[in-house]
Amino acid sequence: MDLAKLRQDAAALLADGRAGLVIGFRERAGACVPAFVTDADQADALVYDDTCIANLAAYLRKPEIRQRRPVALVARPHVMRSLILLKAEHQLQGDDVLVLAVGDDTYHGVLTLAEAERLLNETYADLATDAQVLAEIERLEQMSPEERARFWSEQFAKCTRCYACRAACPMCYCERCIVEKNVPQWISTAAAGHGNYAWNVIRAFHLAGRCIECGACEAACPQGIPLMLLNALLAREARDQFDARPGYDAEAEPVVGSWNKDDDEGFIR
Amino acid sequence: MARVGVFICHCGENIGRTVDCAAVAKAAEAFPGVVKSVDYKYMCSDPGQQMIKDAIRDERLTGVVVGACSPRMHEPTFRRAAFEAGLNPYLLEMANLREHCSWVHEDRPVATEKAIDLMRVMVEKVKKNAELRPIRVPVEPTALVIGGGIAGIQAALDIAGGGKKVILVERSPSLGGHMARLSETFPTLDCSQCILTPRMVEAANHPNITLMTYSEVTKVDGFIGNFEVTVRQKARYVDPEKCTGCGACFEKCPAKKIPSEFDAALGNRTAIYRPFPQAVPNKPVIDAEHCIMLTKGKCGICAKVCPTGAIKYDDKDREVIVKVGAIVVATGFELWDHSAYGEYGAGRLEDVINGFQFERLASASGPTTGEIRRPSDGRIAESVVFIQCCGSRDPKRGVPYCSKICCMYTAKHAILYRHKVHHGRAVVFYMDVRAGGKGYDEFVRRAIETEGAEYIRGRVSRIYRRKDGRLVVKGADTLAGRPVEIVADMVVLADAIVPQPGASRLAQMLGVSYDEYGFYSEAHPKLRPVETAKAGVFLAGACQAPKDIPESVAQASAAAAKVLGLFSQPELEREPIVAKVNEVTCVHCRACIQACPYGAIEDKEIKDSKGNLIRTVACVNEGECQGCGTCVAVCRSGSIDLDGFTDEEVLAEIAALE
Amino acid sequence: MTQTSTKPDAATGADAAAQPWSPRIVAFVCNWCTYAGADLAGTSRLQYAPNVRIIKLPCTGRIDPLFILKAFEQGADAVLVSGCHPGDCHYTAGNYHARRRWGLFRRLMEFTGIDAKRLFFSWVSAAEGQKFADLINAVTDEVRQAGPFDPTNPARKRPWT
Amino acid sequence: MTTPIGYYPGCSLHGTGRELDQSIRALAEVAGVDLREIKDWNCCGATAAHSLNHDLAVALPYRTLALAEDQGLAEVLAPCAACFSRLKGTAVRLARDPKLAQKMTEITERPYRGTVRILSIIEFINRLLDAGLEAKLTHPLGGLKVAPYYGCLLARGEDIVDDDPEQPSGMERALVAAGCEVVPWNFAVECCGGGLSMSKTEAVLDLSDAILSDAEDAQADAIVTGCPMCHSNLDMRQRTINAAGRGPHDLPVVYLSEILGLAAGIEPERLGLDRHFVDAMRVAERMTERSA
Repeated sequence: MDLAKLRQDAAALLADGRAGLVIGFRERAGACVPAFVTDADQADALVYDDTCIANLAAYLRKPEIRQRRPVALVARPHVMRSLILLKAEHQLQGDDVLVLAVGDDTYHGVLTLAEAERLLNETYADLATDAQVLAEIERLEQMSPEERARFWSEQFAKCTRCYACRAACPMCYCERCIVEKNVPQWISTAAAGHGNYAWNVIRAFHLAGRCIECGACEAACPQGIPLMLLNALLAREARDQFDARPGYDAEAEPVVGSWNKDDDEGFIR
Repeated sequence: MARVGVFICHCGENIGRTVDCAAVAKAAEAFPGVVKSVDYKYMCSDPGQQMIKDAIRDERLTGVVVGACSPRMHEPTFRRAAFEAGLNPYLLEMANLREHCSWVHEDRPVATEKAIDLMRVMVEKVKKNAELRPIRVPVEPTALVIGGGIAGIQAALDIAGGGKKVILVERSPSLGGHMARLSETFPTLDCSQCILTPRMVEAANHPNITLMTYSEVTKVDGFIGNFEVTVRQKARYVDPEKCTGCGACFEKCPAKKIPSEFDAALGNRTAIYRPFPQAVPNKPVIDAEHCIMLTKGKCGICAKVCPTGAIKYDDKDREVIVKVGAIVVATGFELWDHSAYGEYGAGRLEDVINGFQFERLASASGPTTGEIRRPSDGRIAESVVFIQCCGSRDPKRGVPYCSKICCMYTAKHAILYRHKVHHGRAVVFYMDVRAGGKGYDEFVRRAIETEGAEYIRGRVSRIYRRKDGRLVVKGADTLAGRPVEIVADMVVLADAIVPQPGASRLAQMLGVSYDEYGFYSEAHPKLRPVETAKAGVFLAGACQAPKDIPESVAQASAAAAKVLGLFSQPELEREPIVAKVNEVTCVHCRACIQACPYGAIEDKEIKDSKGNLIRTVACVNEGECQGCGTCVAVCRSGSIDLDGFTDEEVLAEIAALE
Repeated sequence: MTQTSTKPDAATGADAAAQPWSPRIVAFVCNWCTYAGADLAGTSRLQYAPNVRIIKLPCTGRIDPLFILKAFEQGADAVLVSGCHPGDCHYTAGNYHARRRWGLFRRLMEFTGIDAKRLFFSWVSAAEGQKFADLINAVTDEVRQAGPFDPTNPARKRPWT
Repeated sequence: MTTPIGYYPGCSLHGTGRELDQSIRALAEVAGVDLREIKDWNCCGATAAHSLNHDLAVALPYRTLALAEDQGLAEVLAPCAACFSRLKGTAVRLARDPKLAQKMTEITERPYRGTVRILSIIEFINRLLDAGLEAKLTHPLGGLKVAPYYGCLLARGEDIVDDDPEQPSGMERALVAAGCEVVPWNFAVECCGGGLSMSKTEAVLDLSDAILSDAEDAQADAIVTGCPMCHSNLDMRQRTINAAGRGPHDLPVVYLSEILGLAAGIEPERLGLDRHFVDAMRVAERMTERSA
C-alpha cells in the first residue's frame, strides 16, 4: 500500500484547506491508535496496517470534530459503508467528509462520499462476514436453547457496562441512548443479570439491518464478549429475509422502518 | 400521590356468576394508591355512574378503573361520567372482566384470580396516565372537488347548496365528463345531455362554486381541514374574459383534421375548439400541439377573425395554490383498450368499436347525427354484433372483475339500434346478464322480448373482415351447444371499465390507497364506503369501482354530506391519541418519518434567536397523526411516545404482571 | 400475577411445591383486530385457558421489542404478540412494520437462549373469536409442554446478589 | 454457435415432411450449426398415444428427453410442430408435477433432471438469425407476399409457445429478413383440420379451403408454415379441394425453413422445393442477388 501517497494527500488536504482535520492512525507503543491531524506537517506520522480496526467514523458525531468539517478520514471499505449509512440516516451531508480510501493492499486516493459509494459498489460489493464468526454462529445454533442460554449467561455476566462497544460504533450516534432513559427505565443499568442481557440484546437489535460488520465494537470490548456473533446473526437475517445491504446505497430506506408485502410470515400463526 | 377509585360491575349475572366481584373489590382495595374500591350490580346504570361521580368528588380521585365489560362497549359512557364529575376522561380506564374473563372461564376461583390481575394491570396503568385534551384542528370550510363529470358536479352542487365554498377542478376544457357523451341513458332512455347540461350550467353559475377547467391537481400538502393544493391551469390561449363564445375562430381554423376526443375519434375537431356545443364554459381553447400558429409560427387566423381580440398566443400555464378543508375525488373511469385482443382484430378493424363510439354514433349531436353508420365507409349498419365482457372477467389478458354497467348499456345499445334501424339485426353475445337494479332486469327483458335483440350466451372467438368489407363474427352458442357465425357490419365491444390513466399518481399525491387496478380504496368496504383512509379525502363515482350514473350521483351526495358534516364546526375535534417527539433527545435519523403510514411526521428546524439553524428534529403533525404508535417502536433512542399508550403506562402494565 | 401458587419464583418459598405450576403468558395485542377478536370469543362464550393476560396497544406497530424483553424479565413463561392480518391493519401498515421487526427479533431471542417455543406471533381478526380461543388453548398447551421459563435464563430478573 | 443442438426429426420428417428435414439441415449448415440427431429417439406420441393413455403420452417424450439429456444435449430442436408440442408439453408438465416425473422415471427406468430446452422451428430460426444468419441472407425474395400460417400448435399452449395465441408474430422477423412482405390476413391461427385429416376428410376440405381463400383474398403469393400437418393439408389436398368444386386454388405452401434457405442462396432442389404438390419452384424464382 502506498503510505507515502496517503501522507502526501493528507498533507495536501490540510495545506490547501480542503479538510479541516484528518483522522487516521499513528503508532504508539507498538500499537495503532487514532490520530487527529490538523497540521500538514504532522501528516508524516500517519500509518496504516491490518491492525487498524477502529472505525474512525465513530468520531464524526463529536461536536469538536464536527466543528472542523470537512473532515478527511482514513477509511477501509467497512468504514466507507459506515459513512454511506450515516448519510442514509441523515447524520452526514455529502460534503462533510472526504475519504482517504484504503482497500486490500491498495490506497485508492482521496474520494468524495459519492465516489466512495461508487468504489464500494464496483470493487467491494461482496464484503463477506468473517468465516470464523459464521462458523461460531452455526456452532451455537446447533446447541439446545438451554445451552445457548448458558453460553450467553456466561458471556453477559462479564459485561461491566462500560459501553465501550457503543462508543466504538459509528451507528450508535444517539445523544441519549435508550439505556440511559430513566422515565421509564426499560433496561436496568446494574452491571449484572437481566440488565446485561437486555442491554446487549437491544444494542444488537438497534443495529439490525444497520451493522456493517466492521468489528470495532468487539475489538473495543475490554471483557472479550463476542459481540460480533449477535451483530453478524442479525446482519445475516436482514440480508436473507429483507435483502439488506447496509452502507451501499445512501438513498436506501432503513430495514427496520420499512416493509414489503411479501416479507416472510411463516412464523406467524 | 395517586388516589385511585376502583369500581367492579357485576353486569347483572354476567360477571357476577363466575367472578366473585366482592372479592375482587376487596383485593383491589389493597393495591397501592387505591383509596376506594366497591362493587355494584350495574355500573353503567344511572346510580352506578352517580356512584363514580360522587367518589371522584368526595375522594378527590386522580384516577378511576372500572372493571366491567369491554371498553369497546362502555368506555365512552364512563369517560363522559368522569368528565362530568370534573376528572379528565383519559384518567379513567376499564378492565375487561366480562368478555375477557367471566364469559370465557367457568371456574370461579380461577376467574376471580384473573379478574384481580386484570384490575391490578389497569390500576398500575391509570396511575401513570396523563390528562389529555382533545386536539382541535381549524377547518378551512372550502372543498376541492377533483373531476367535473356527473359525480364531481353533483358533489360540488350539494356542498355549494349547503352553503360552503367549492373549487371544482376539471382536466378537460369542459365540465360534463363521460355522461355528456352518452346518447340516452338506461333504463329510462332519457336523453343524457338533456338531464346533464342544466346541472353543468348550474354548477358554473353557482355563487359558491369556483370552476377551474383545463386544470390539473399537481401537488397536495397538508391534512384534514388544512390541505394546500397546487392546481396547474393549462394555457387556454383564449382570454375567457374577452371571449364571447361566438365561434368565429373555430369555424375558420384551418387545422380541421384532429380526431375529436369527445366523439371518440369518430369525428374531427379544429385546433381551436370547444369540445361540444353545450360545453361549460362555452369558450374555446387552443390545442397547442396541433395549432399551426403555435407549432410553426404562422397562421394567426383565429386572432384575425376574433371580434374581441381574445386570442393570446403567448398564454402560459399557471400554478395556483388553494387552501381547502376537504377533498372529493371524482376522477371517473376510462375504457380498457381492446387492442390486446387479437381475436377481435387487435384494434385494427375500423368497424369494431367500443361503447363510447357507439354512443356518439347514436347521439343526435354526434358525427353521424344519430344515424348508425359504420366508420369504415359510412354505410348504414344492417347488422350489429355486441360483445359483452370484453376484457372484464378475464384474469389472463384483461381484468378479473365485472365492470358492472356493460350488461345494461349493451341492452340499451341494442334497443337504440333497433329503434334507428328497424330491419337491422342486433346480436348480443354475453357470459351472464347481470342486471341487478331498479327496473334493470325489466329493461334487458324488454330488449330481448319486445325490441328484437338476439341474445346468444357464449363467447366470440374471432372477428375478421371479409373481402366485401363486412365482418365475420365466429363464436359459440353455449346454450345450443353449437358454433355460430354471423356476418355483421359493425361490432360493438363492451370494453372493461378501468381507472383513469394516472389514477395511481393522483392517489399517491393524495395519500389515498388504491387497489391493484388503480381504483381508489374506501376506508371500510361496508361501513365507510365514501371515506378514504386519508382523513378529509372522500370518494365519488367510478374512480372507486365501476358504477352507473345513479350510483355515482348517490355516492357524490354522500361525499357532500360528509364534507358538510366536517365543515359544520369551525374546528375539528379528535381523540388526543397522538405521538409526541422529545426534541431534546431526537437525533433526526428519520426512521420514524419513513415508517409513519400517514406521512404525519416531518422535519422541524430548530433555530436560535437569530434564525441560525441549530439542528433538525422530527415533529409530529397532530392533525395527521392517527395514533398507531409505529414511530415509537422504531425510535431507538426512545424519543417519541404515544399519548394514551406511553412507554411508562405500558411498562407499568407489564410490571403489574409480576 | 398474583397466583402466588403458580409462580416459579416461588420455588424459593416453602409452600410453593404444594400447587402445580401453570403457565403465565403475556399477550400484546392490537386494539382493532385481536382485542376485538378476544371480545368476540367472549360474546360467543367460548371457553379457553385462563393463563393469558392481555395488554392492549393501538396497533402491533406500537409493540417495541423492549415490551417482550420486559415481560420475560418479569418472569412470563411465554409472550404472545397478535394483530391484524396483512391488509387489515386499521392504520394500513403498522402490522407490516411489526412483522418485519419480529422476523429479526425472534431470531435474536432464539439465538440468545429464549426458546422459540416461548415466543408466539399470530394474526387474529375481529371476526376470529374461535381462532382466538383456539390460539390461547394451543399456546397454553405448548407452553405447558415446554415447562416453566428457566429462572436462571439470562433474560430473567433475579434478586440482586 | 459451437455448442451442438439436438435434433429430433420425428416420423413426419422422415416421411411426408422430408423437405422440412432437408431445408432445416441445409440451413443449419449455412449457419454453421452442428445439429445432432438424438440417438435411439422414439415416437413423440402425437399420433394416438395422447388420446388413449395418459402415462404413455408422457412416457414417450420423456424417454426421448432423457436420452437427449444423457447425450449431453442442452437444447433440442423439434421441427415438426406436433413433436415440439408433445416434447415441450411434457417438459412443462414434468416441471409442474414432481410426482409425475418420479412415475416416469420408474416406467422408463431412466432418470431425467429436466435440463433440456426444446426449440420450435420458429425459435430455432430466430436463434440462427441472432447468431449471424441475417448477414448470410444474400438472396432476398424481392417482396414475395407471404401469409404466415401458425395453425394451432405453433401458437397455442400456455408455457409451451412463447407468443400471443391470438395474434402470433414469431415468424415475422425471419420473413422480413428473407425479403418477404408479410400480408395482414385473418386465418393465421385458424384450424386446418389436421386432427381430422384421416377420419373426416370433408371437414379438412372446408377448413383448408377457407384458409387458402383468405390468403388469396389478402393477395399472398404463398402461405408459409412450420408444421408438416398443416403443410400436407394445405398443399397436398389443394387438388382435392379444387376437385370438390371449391377454389380453384393454386397457392404454394412452403416451410419457413425453405424461405430462409432460399434467401440464404441454397438451391431450391436441395431444400426440397421441387417435392411440393402445388408448384413451389415459382417461389424460388423470386430470389434476387443482393447487390453488395
